Amino acid sequence: MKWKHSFLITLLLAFMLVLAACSGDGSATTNEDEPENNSSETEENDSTDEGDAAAEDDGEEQVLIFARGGDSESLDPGSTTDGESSRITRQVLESLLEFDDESFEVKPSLAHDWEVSDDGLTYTFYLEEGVTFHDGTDFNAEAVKVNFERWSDPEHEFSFADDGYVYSMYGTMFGGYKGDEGHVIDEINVVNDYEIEFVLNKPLGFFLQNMAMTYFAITSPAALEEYGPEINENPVGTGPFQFVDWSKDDAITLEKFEDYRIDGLPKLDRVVFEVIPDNAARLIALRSGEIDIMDGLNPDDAAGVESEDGLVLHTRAENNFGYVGFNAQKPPLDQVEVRQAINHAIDRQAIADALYAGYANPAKNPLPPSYMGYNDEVEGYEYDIDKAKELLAEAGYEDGLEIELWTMPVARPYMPDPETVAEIVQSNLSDIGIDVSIVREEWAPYLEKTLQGEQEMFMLGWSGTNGDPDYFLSSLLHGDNVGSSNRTFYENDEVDELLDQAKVSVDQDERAELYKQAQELISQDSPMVTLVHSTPVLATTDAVVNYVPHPSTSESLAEVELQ
Amino acid sequence: MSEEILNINELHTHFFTDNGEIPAVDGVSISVNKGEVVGIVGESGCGKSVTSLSIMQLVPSPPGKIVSGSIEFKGENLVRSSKKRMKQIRGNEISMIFQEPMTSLDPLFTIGNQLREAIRLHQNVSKKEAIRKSIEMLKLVGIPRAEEVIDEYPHQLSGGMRQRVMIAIAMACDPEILIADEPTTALDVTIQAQILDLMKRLNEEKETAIVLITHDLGVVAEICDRVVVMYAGQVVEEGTTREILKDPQHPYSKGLIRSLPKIHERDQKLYSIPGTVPKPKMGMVGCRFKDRCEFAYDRCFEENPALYSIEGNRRSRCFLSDDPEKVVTENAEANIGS
Amino acid sequence: MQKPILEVNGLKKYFDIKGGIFGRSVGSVKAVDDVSFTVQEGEILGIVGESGCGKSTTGKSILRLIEPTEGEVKFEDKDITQLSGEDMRKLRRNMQIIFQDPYASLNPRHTVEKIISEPLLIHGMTDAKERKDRVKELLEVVGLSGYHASRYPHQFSGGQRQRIGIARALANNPKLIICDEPVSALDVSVQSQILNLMEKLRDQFNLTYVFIAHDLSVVKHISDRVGVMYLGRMVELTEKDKLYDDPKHPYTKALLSAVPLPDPDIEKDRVILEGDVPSPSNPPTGCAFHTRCPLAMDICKEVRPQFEEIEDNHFVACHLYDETAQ
Amino acid sequence: MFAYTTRRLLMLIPVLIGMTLITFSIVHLIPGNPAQVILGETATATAIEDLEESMGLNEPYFVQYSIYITDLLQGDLGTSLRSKTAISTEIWPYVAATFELTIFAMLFAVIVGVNAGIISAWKQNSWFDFLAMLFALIGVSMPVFWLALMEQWVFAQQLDWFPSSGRQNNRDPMQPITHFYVLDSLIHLDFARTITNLKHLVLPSIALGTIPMAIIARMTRSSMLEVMKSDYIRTVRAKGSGQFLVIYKHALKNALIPVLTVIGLQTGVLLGGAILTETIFSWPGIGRYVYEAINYRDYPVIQSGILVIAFIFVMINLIVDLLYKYIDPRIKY
Repeated sequence: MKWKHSFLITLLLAFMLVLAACSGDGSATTNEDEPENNSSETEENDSTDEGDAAAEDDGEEQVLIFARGGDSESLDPGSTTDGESSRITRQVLESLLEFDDESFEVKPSLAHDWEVSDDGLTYTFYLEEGVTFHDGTDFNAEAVKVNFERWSDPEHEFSFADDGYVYSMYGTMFGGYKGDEGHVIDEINVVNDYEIEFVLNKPLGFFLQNMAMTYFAITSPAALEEYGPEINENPVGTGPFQFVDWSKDDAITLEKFEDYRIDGLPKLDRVVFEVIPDNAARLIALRSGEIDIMDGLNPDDAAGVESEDGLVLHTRAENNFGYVGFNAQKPPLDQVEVRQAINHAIDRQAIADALYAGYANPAKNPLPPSYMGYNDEVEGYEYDIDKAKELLAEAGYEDGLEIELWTMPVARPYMPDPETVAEIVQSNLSDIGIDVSIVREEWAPYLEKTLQGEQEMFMLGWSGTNGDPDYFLSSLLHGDNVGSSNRTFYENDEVDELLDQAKVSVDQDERAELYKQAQELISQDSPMVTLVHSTPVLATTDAVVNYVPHPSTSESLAEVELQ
Repeated sequence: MSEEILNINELHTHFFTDNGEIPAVDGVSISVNKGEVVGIVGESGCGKSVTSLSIMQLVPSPPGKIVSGSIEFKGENLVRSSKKRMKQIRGNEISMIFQEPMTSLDPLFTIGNQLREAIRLHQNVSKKEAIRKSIEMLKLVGIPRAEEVIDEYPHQLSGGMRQRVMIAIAMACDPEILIADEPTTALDVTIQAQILDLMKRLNEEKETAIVLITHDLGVVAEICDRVVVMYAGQVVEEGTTREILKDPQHPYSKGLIRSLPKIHERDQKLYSIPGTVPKPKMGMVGCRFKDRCEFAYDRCFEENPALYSIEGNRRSRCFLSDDPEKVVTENAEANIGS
Repeated sequence: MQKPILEVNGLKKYFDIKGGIFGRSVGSVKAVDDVSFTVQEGEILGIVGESGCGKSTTGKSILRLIEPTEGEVKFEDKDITQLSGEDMRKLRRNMQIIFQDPYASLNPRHTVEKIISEPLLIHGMTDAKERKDRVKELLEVVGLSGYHASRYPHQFSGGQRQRIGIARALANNPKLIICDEPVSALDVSVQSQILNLMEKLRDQFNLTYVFIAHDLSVVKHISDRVGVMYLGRMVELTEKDKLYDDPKHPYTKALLSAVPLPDPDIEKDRVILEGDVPSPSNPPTGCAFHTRCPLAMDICKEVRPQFEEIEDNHFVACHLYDETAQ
Repeated sequence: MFAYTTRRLLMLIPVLIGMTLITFSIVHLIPGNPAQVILGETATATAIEDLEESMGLNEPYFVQYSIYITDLLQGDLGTSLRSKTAISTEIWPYVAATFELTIFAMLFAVIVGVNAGIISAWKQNSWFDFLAMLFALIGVSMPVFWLALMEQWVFAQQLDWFPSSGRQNNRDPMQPITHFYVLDSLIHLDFARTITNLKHLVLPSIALGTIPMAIIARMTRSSMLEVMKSDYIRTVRAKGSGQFLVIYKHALKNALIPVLTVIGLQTGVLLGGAILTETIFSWPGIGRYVYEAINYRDYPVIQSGILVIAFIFVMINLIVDLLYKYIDPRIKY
C-alpha cells in the first residue's frame, strides 16, 4: 500500500503547485489599491504584482530595474574594459570630470574646475570640498593620487597585481605604466587637500577626455585597504548610489546615497541591474512590467516598441563603426585602385537597411559623426558599379580576380550579423567580377591571425570609449600600430604625422583640423570600407523619466525617476 | 457428488489480431461437478489455457474476446457478469494458479504482502488477522518456516515453494473451484510429485473442485477423475481418466497415448503422429485432425464432426463414433445451436 | 563394446560467487563436482537429473563451451581440455551440440541455408554450390525439404526448428553429439517424431549421443546407458534396464517413483521426497542427498560416498552399498 | 545495503579521476588564446603576453593539470579569471540555483510524465492515450528555447500569470541563506515570498522538464504495458483485485524500474539543457556560469563548472542505483 500513498502525495504536491501559482496571483490583486482600474487596462499598466508594487507606491520607495544582457565583470572600474561594468560603476563612483549627458564634451564632476599649462604638460584640478565616500571617509587630493598610482604602478600596495589585476585601460590611455617609455604621467602632486597637479612628460591631446572616463573613477582608499583584492565586489565611491549586493549573473542592487554631494539627487531609492541574457525574453519582461529599462533591443523590435503604448524607444548616439578592412600590404590589395574599386562596389545603405532595421547610418569616415574633428566634407565612396569596374580595369584586373574575405564569428553592436554582411559583400563584389571566398575562423584565432596579417579582406569594427578621435584613428590606422591594433597594415607617413601632432596638441580646434586632414587622406587611400555607424536602441516603460542614454553606454541614473 | 457447479457451454473465444480472427476456443463445452478433478489435456495451442482464462474473464483484451457461449457458475453466467461481480468471484469462489511459479508472483513484494492482499480483498479482517491466516495457509500447503517466509521475497524461494505459495494464495478464501493451468510443468519430477500430492489432498479435504490443465497424461492419470481432450480449439474426446487412457476412442487421443515413451515397457518403436498441429483459423472445414489421421476418409474432409456420445458421459468428435443409433447428442447440440 | 570415444574424468566446474564491498569471490557454485563417465562409440548415454543438478553444465563443459575448472575430457584418447583454441576449433567438427530451445539458438535474421552452411564454411567447404547441395541433402535427411532452405526460422514450427538445429549439428559429419534437452520444449506428438529421427540418424551415421534430459521416460526410451545426477554429482550409472528395473541409489528410486505414469492401473509404491534440492553453492557435507534421503545414516552426513562399481557395469555413489561402511 | 552503498561509492573514484582528466583536456581543446579573448579586439600584444603570464598559461598542460589536481584535492577549485574570486566560494549560489530548478523540473517531469504514462497504458488506444502520446511526441521534439519563449509570451506577457525571468522579485530581494530561494523564504517564514519564488519557478521548470516529461511518459507507458502482460499481474487479477490496486501497487512499482533509469539519465540531459533554459529565463545557475566562462575563456571556471555538473550527474546515478536496490529486492552486487 506504500506505493498507493506515495502516489497520492505526489498528486497532492502537483495540486499544491497549481494552487500556489493561482493564489499568489490572487493575493497580489487584492493588495492593489484600485483593482477595477487595473483590470480595465491590463495591457498599458504594468500589471504584475511586482510591477505594481513599485509603480504605485509613489510616495514610498522608488525602485528601478535596469535589465541588460550580461553581468558585470568587476566593479573595480580601472581593472576592466567591460561596458557592463562601467554601467554600474558610473552610479557608484565618480571621476574627476564627466561627459555631458549626450556627448563626449567634458564637464566638472569631482573636480569643479581645472587649469592646463600652456605647454600642455601640467594639469591642475580643483576638487569639490566636503565630499565623502560611501564609507564615510573624506574625498581629497590624496585619494585621487592613491588611485592613479594604484593603476600606474604594479608595485603599489593596492595594485593587486598578484591577484591578476591588470589596468589595461590605463595603459592604453596613458601610454603605458610607470617606467614604460610611452607613459605620459610623470608625477602627481598633491598641492593641498583640494588641489591636485598632474605633470606630464609630453603633451596628451585627450588627457581631459581620459579624466572623464568611467574607468578612472576614484575609489575610497580606506575601502582599498579594507577589501584588498575583493574591491572588485565591493565598490566604494562618491557616486549617487551606493553598492548593496551583487548576486552573480542575476542582479546588482544599489541604493540611494543619502549624503550625495548634490542635494536632491539621486531621485531613485534603489536601482537594480538585472541580467536577462536573451533579448526577446528581456523585451517580454519589459512588456510585463517586471523591468523598467532594457538595454540591447533588437533593431527589428524597435518599430514595434515605438508604436506600443506604455513603452518608450530610446537611441544612443553612434559611437562605433563597422568595417571591411583590406590588408593593404598584400597583393592585389596593395594597389589603391583595387581598394577604391571595392569601396565603390559595396552598397552600404543596403547593409544598413537589411541588418539594422534602419538604426544605422552609412559611414564615410571611421569616426562617428558626433565626434570632434569629424570631416563631413569627405566625399566618401558612392555605390557605383561602373566606377568600380573602371578602377579595377585601371589596376589591370578587368577580367576580375579572386579574393578571400574573413568573416567575424561573433556578433557585435557594430556588426550584429557578420555572416549576412559577408554574403552581401560577396554578392556586391561578384557584380564587378571579384570572386570572394568566405573564410571562417574561431574568434580568438581570428583576432590573432588578422593581427599577423594572414587575411586579405576581413571584417571588424570599433567602439569609442573616451570620445576622442585619437582612439579611433590612431589605434586603427597609425603605422606604429601595425601588428597590434592596426589590422589593415595601412602605413601613410603623412597620416601618421598628422595623428601624432593631434595627439600632443592641447588646442582642441587645432586637433580637430588635423584629424579632418587625416580623414581626407585616409579616405583617398581607402584602407577599409567603412560600412555603418550603428545606433543602439533601447526601451523603457513610460514610467521612466529623465533617462538619457549616453553614447559611451554608461549614463548616470541620478536624475532618473519613476512616475 | 454429481452437483454441477460449472458448466461451459459452446464457448467461443476469439483473438482479433493483425493476421485476422483466430478462434482459439471454438465451441467448447465442459462441465465440472462439485469436488471433482477434471483434466483438460492437449498440446500447446489447443485452446486449453484460453478456456481456463475465459472462465476467470482474464483473457487479455484486446486482442482476445469471448464471442459467444456461456460459462455458468452455480447458475450464474460469468460471461454476462459485471466487472464488480467478477472481482468478487475471482480469488474467492474461483481461484487460479499458473504454469510459471517463477514469474507468477510479484517480485517486489513479500510473500506475506501478496498473500495478505488476497485475503483482505475478500474478507473483512484486520491486518493482524490476515497475517495469522497467511501463516496458517502457508503451513497448510506445507511450507516450512512459514513465519519467516512471509517476510521473504519470491526470488528467495525455490520454484516448488513458489508454487506452494501460489496454491496458498489461491486457496486462501476456500474457493469452490481451483483452476490449475499447467501447475507442475515448470517443476522437477520430485517436486511435481509433492505439488500433485498437495493438490489431491486439498481436493479431498476441502472438496474443492479442480480444473487441471495439462499436456502431461501422466499427471492426468495421477489425480484426475475425468478428462477432456482438446485439439485445435475443440473438445475431441471426453470421458473418465481410465476410459481415456486405457481405451481412447478418438484417433488423436490414441496417437497421443501411443507416442509417449513408456517407462515400464521394454523397447518399443515409438509411435508418432505425422505432421503438426494446425493453427486455428476461421471457417475450417472438416475434421481438424484429418490431415494427420490414419483413419481419415472422405467425410472427414467435407463435414465437421460433432461430439458424438458413446456411452454414459463418454464422447468423441470422430465420425468413427458416429453410430446412427446414438445421434442424440448431435441433435441435442443442434438444438442448442439454433 | 568397442573403445570409448569419450572419457570424462573428475570433471569439475565451479562458478565464482562475487560479493562484498570489493566484489571478491566469496564462494563458488559447484555446478559440476567431480563427475566421471565414459561413452562408447555408437552408444547413447543418457544423463538425467532435476534442474540445477549440473547435467547441462556437464554437457557444455565436454565441448568446452564452458571452460571446465578441473578434470580431463578425452575425445578419442586426446585430452581436449589441453588443446589450443585453434585445435579445439578443428576438433569441434567432430563434436556437436543440439540445444533445448531451437528458436533461441537459431539466428532469426538468417535463412536456414545460411544457418546450416555456416559450419560448413568454417570447416573449409568454400565452394558455394557444394554447400548448397549439402544443405539440401541435410534438410532432407532431417525430414524437411530442400525448398525450406530459403526460409527464416520464425516460419517453422518448434519441431521443424529442432530439425534445423539437428541438420546444422550434422553438417560436418560429427562423431559425437551432445543433446541438451533436445525435446523438452516440444509437444508430445512432435517429441516422438524428433526422438525417432534421432534414433534413425544414429543408426544411419553411426553417431554417438550424450543425451541430457530431465524426462525419465524419454531418456529411458532412447538411451543405452543412463547416468543420474544430483547436485553436481553422478549418483548412479548403469544400463538403462538395470537402472529402471533395479535402481540402487535412494535418489534414483525416488525419482523413478515420482514420475507420473499415464496408466491408471499401475499401483505405485510412491516415495515422495521432503523438501527441495539444496543450493549448489552450499551443498550438504558428506553425501549431498542425505538431507532428503529416507535411508540416511550417520556416515552419510560426514563422508562423501565413492562412485563405485557395485555390480557388473553398475556404478553407484551410496554408503548403503559401501561394504566398509556396513 | 551498506556494503552495496560503500562499493558503489568506491567505484566512483576512478570515475571522478577520469572526469577531471576529461574536463581538463576538453577545456584545453577550445581554440584560441584566452588572454586574447579576455582583452578583446582592442588589446595590444604586450598586454596579452602579460596576462598570459599572470594566468600561468605558459606552463605545459601536464604541469597545469597536476597543479589543478593537487588544488582540487584540497578543495580548491581555483580562482575565476573573470571575477578573481575563489571558485569554491563563488560557485555555490549557481549550484543551488540549478539544483532548485532541476528539482522542480524533475518533479514536474516525473509527476506529469509518470501519471500520463500510467493512464495511457491503462486506457491503451483511448483518446487520452492518443493525445498524451501525441503531446509526448511533440514534447520530445520541441526546441527548448522556442517553448521557453512561447511560455514567456503567453504566461508572462499576455496572461501575466507568472514572471518571465529571474528567481525572485528583484525589487524586493531577500537575504539568501542556503541560496535555495524557496527554502530560504520558508526559513524566513515569509510565505508570500515563497509563493512569489514558486511562481518564478513555474515557467522555467516546465520548459526544462518538458522533454524529460515526454520521455518519461513514453517510457512509463511502454514499461507499464510490458508489465501489465506479465504473469504476476495476471495473478493479482486472478486474486480478484481491482484495476487501481493492480496498476498503482503492482504494475507501477515494477514498471518504475526501467523508468528510474530514464529519470536518472534524463536528469543528466536536463542539466545539459539547463544552459538554454537558464539563459532565456535569466536563471543564474551553473549552466549560465559555465556558458559565461566559456565566452570569457575562464579556464578554471569551465573546468570546475563541468566537473561539478559531471559530479552532480554521477551523484544522481548513484542515487538511482541505490533506489533500485531499495525498490527491487532481487538486486545483489
